[in-house]
Amino acid sequence: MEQGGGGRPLVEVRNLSVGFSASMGFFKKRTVSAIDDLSLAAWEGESLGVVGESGSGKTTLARVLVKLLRPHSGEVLFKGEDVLTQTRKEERVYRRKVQMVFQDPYESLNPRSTVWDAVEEPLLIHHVAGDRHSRGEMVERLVAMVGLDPGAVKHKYPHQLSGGERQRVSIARALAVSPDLLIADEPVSMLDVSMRIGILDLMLELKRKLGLTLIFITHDLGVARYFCDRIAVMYQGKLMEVARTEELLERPLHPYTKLLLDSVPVPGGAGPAPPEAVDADPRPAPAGCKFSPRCPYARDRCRGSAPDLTEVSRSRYAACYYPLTS
Amino acid sequence: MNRGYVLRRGFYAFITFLIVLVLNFAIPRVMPGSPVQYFANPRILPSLEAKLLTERFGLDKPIWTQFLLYLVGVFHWPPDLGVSYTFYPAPVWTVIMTYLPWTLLLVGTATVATAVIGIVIGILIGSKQGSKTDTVVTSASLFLWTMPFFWLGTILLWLFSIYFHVFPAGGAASPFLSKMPLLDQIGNIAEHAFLPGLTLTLAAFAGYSLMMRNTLVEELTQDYVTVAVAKGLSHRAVLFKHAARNAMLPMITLIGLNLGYVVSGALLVEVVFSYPGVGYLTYQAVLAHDYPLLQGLFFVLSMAVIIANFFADIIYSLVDPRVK
Amino acid sequence: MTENKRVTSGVLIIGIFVFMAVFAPWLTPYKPQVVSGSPYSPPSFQHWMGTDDLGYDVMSQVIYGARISLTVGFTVALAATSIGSLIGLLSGFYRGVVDEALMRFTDVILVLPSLPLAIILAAYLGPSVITIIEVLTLTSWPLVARVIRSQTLSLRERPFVDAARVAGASDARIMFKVIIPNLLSLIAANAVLAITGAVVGEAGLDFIGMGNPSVVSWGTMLYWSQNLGAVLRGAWWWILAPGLCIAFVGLGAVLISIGVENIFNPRLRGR
Amino acid sequence: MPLLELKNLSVAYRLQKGYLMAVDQVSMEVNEGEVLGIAGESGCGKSTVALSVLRILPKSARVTGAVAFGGEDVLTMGDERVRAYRWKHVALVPQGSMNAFDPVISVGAQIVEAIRLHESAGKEEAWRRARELFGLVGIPKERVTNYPHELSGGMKQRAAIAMALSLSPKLVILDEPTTALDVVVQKQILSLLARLQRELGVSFMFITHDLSVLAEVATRVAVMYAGKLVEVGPADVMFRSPSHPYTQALMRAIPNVHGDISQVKSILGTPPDLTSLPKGCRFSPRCPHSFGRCTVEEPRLLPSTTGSMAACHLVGG
Repeated sequence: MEQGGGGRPLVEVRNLSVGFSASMGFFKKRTVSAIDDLSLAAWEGESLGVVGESGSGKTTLARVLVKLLRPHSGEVLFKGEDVLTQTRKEERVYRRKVQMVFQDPYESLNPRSTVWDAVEEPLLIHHVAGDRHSRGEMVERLVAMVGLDPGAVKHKYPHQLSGGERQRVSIARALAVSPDLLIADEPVSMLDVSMRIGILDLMLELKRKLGLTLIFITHDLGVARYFCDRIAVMYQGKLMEVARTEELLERPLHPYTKLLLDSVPVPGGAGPAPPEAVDADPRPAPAGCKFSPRCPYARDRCRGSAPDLTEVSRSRYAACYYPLTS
Repeated sequence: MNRGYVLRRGFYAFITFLIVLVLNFAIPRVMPGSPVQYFANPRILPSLEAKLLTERFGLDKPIWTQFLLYLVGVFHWPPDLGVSYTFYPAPVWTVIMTYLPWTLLLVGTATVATAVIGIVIGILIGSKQGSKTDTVVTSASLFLWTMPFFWLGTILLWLFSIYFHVFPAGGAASPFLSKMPLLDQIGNIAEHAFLPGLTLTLAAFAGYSLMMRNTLVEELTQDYVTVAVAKGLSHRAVLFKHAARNAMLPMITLIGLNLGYVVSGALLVEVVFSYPGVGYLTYQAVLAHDYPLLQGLFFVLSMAVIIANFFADIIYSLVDPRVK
Repeated sequence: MTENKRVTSGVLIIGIFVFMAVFAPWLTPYKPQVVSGSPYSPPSFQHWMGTDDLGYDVMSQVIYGARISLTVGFTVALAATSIGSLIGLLSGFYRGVVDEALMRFTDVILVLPSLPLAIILAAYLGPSVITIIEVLTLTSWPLVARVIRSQTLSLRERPFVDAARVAGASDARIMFKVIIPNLLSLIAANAVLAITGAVVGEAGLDFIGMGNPSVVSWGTMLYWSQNLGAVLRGAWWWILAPGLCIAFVGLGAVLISIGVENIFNPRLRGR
Repeated sequence: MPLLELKNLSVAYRLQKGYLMAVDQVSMEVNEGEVLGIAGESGCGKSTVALSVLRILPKSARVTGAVAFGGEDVLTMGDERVRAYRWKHVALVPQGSMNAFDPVISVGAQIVEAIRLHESAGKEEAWRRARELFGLVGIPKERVTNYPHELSGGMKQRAAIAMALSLSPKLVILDEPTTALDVVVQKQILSLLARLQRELGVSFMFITHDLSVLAEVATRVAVMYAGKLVEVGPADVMFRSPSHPYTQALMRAIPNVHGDISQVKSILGTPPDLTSLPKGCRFSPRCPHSFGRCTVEEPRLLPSTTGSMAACHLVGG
């Protein structure tokens, strides 16, 4: 699908659906859909932001892309080739090409592995830099590349490092096997404010240097703005809007994007608060737009059927019958 | 109470029951030697009884037929678990049932006493974590916990019955029990059960108190405890109304799971005190190589534990609103 | 007590008993099963721990008895921990049907009263040390399996396991290079704790006559003292010595395992 | 007279060897009807300040200085008095209010518990008030009998606020009340707090690591760094023209959705280890303006030219 990118799509999902089965008492199971018929592409060399609240399915999407989770239906294409029907051998290659940085730096490094072990592990698994000596050099180079002093940290364990340092180690580890695609799942949300921009800057710099494509999962529109060329907004497993970052932030088309933007605290006091005291009802009308129960502009049509993602104006996509055009 | 949860637990209990059923059937048949050899009473005419047994259990028939006959026997009322040779010709079931009440009395009181004492001591040391009391009581509990309980029983027996003559040295009641007034009857039974019960309690309370202590220490760091203190509740109220109440929940499951151990402990303690429960019976069965009786004992005791565990699960679902 | 002090005192206690078992012939004043005094003599200079009904020296029996008790204790602990850890690891890692099947089975053995089960098995297999080892192993691995499974379940949900998977690690690598290193202290703690259970269990089986009564062990000493009415004759020394040894070995093991990992940690006992 | 006044408050935690100064000589006040925001990174001592106001610090803490509420010294109150003071005068919405409620008791019963502990209200009266409080914070009244796990994250947060308001206290301490929430729910909670403050005249002490949240609700803002108060002043001053280099750096470290982001810059280095603090100004190793005096002498809190108080050698001479 086009969705306003440029060049070739590096990775693409088509009609992706993912469900989890939730136990509903004895023997009864119910499928809760986490991603519902989603199509999205990341273009080579871009950084694509996926923004949404908890429960929007953004992390599920990331987990499908790194094959931690199998979708129920749909396709995942990497450089035009199907990812879901890979042989073991193809999967090994894929695992080199697609890497991920996780949200919680305190949990995503094995507490029993030193920095050295952590960075070396992917090299060992993928038989990169065969002999010990060249592997050692490579580990040192990677650790230095993410702004850490190899001599000082390589024999340290994660608990001896700060959150920011750990996240740098995770990045070094992800980049060890020179991937094409790096997926970052809220990489700075657990860090102190003063550390965040440092990590984002590092990732942007590495992206430029190494020609990476980035998919950046976040709930923070400000961070997405700082980091992303394009933003896809998700709500309850559906894409609501996809557009270039500045366009999306300046002139949101989808009421949900607008709600997100209005919710960002601004100095000097509150703009009109979003409808108070309505915690989102997790179960909207089964057929209608998922956002309709909370949407101030919803009409009967919205509750009756769900709109598809369509091109509203040039390279701007929204899934809404009544986009905010004016 | 959550119906789904109870049903699921009931289902698990049923599966456990089935496995016990199969185990009980399989053990004599997979062991070296023929089952007839085990089940026939060597004191009775072996050839005659062997013939009867072979007929009753179909021991010369295919394994499935044997299993079917076995099931028919078990689901019969009273269950047909074979004939004991120690008490020939009494059926195993009848023999066990005359001894079982004493064990239930012992295990029941010991379980309640262990839980109560364990939880109280757990709260005492858990709320004073790191203090001298904590260190001393914890160490003492650990030492009691690692003692062989039957040995502890022997020591208590020697001390209180032989040396000081405070308690009777054996049995479950005086021979003249039926001639006593009711109150004296109860007193007499309690007097006989006291030392074995004390032994079981001393040997087992530490498991609970140490678990309770650590659960409580963890609960005391939770946010809701901070809020309870901030609300102005006294130390006691915070401890008993909130922290201890939460810490007690895992105890229920633990008490259920531990029943198997308590029953095992009771068996040996009964031997020490010549207490006429199933433990004493087991001991006699072992000495006499009474295999049918041993099988029956294993079966009945397993059933009792499975049922008790199921009740522990139900109680848990009643007291914890979060049970799914 | 701090963790280190606990481990040190535990190791010291166990060490003394191991020393006793290994050097028994040099440490004992008499042969354990040779008449060396008059029957039922109380502790004296000749017999520090008195003599039994036949006039055998109790202290010599206690020292020799350590051999059987510790052999059974260590063997059972090793076997039960290995089986339990492996089953717990597989069950927790693969979840689903594998887990359900393994755990149902584990729960059955866990819930069943272990002694009656051990007794019927031992009754069929005949009294011997090997039987006791087999029977105790069979009844003690499930507890280890539960604890290890519960910890594996929570470990495999931790992001670093996902991170290893994304890095391309295979199931085997994740289990043995990522998860096991994080379980080592727990496995060690359980192995040591299993010694306590096994030593007490061995004594219990001996006591009820499931062992070989002609072999000298702490359990058979208690068996004979019970059967020959040591209590009624006031021969407290004959009863006291073997029991205290069992209790101290158990205490030593518990101290080590608490020091290594908090085995009373409520989080490990969840269902 | 300010409602709450902290004077040279210091809190030290006993460690295996020596002490850790979590809060070091902090003085600040909360006036009636205002929202004081306290911002800082993890480990800066902001939560410790909150706990010491209610005197619910762990036993290993050693407190010096003074905490005065309505002129009365909180630190020297007797046991009875301090229990009566808690919640009646100062209530708390704890960090991670997801766990603020006892999981096995219904939310309403926990509110009733607070009411009946301090006031001679009957059972029915207390329940009626609990339902009213639910209405006040925007939760359907019938959910008062729910257990905590039956409420969503946003609802639990509202219920925690309802419980804090149950005795109409003068001051409510909010410790990271929106951190675990999604932006939309966060916004709802923030506007709820603004409304409550307006309608009830209650004062808030709002503790957060996210300065941008304070922009919306705080009337005054205090910034802490490594146990020290580095700057405090009216919110508009703090957000428009912060004086302390740390406050400035914090402001620049947050990318916003509108306006200029070319100024967004990271702060170098990491906060110091409280057991081995740098000499002089604690921020000096990370400060772009640091000069000789900064590494020798600890700056005092002095009035700045913009109208705040700042602890920096570049401010106020």
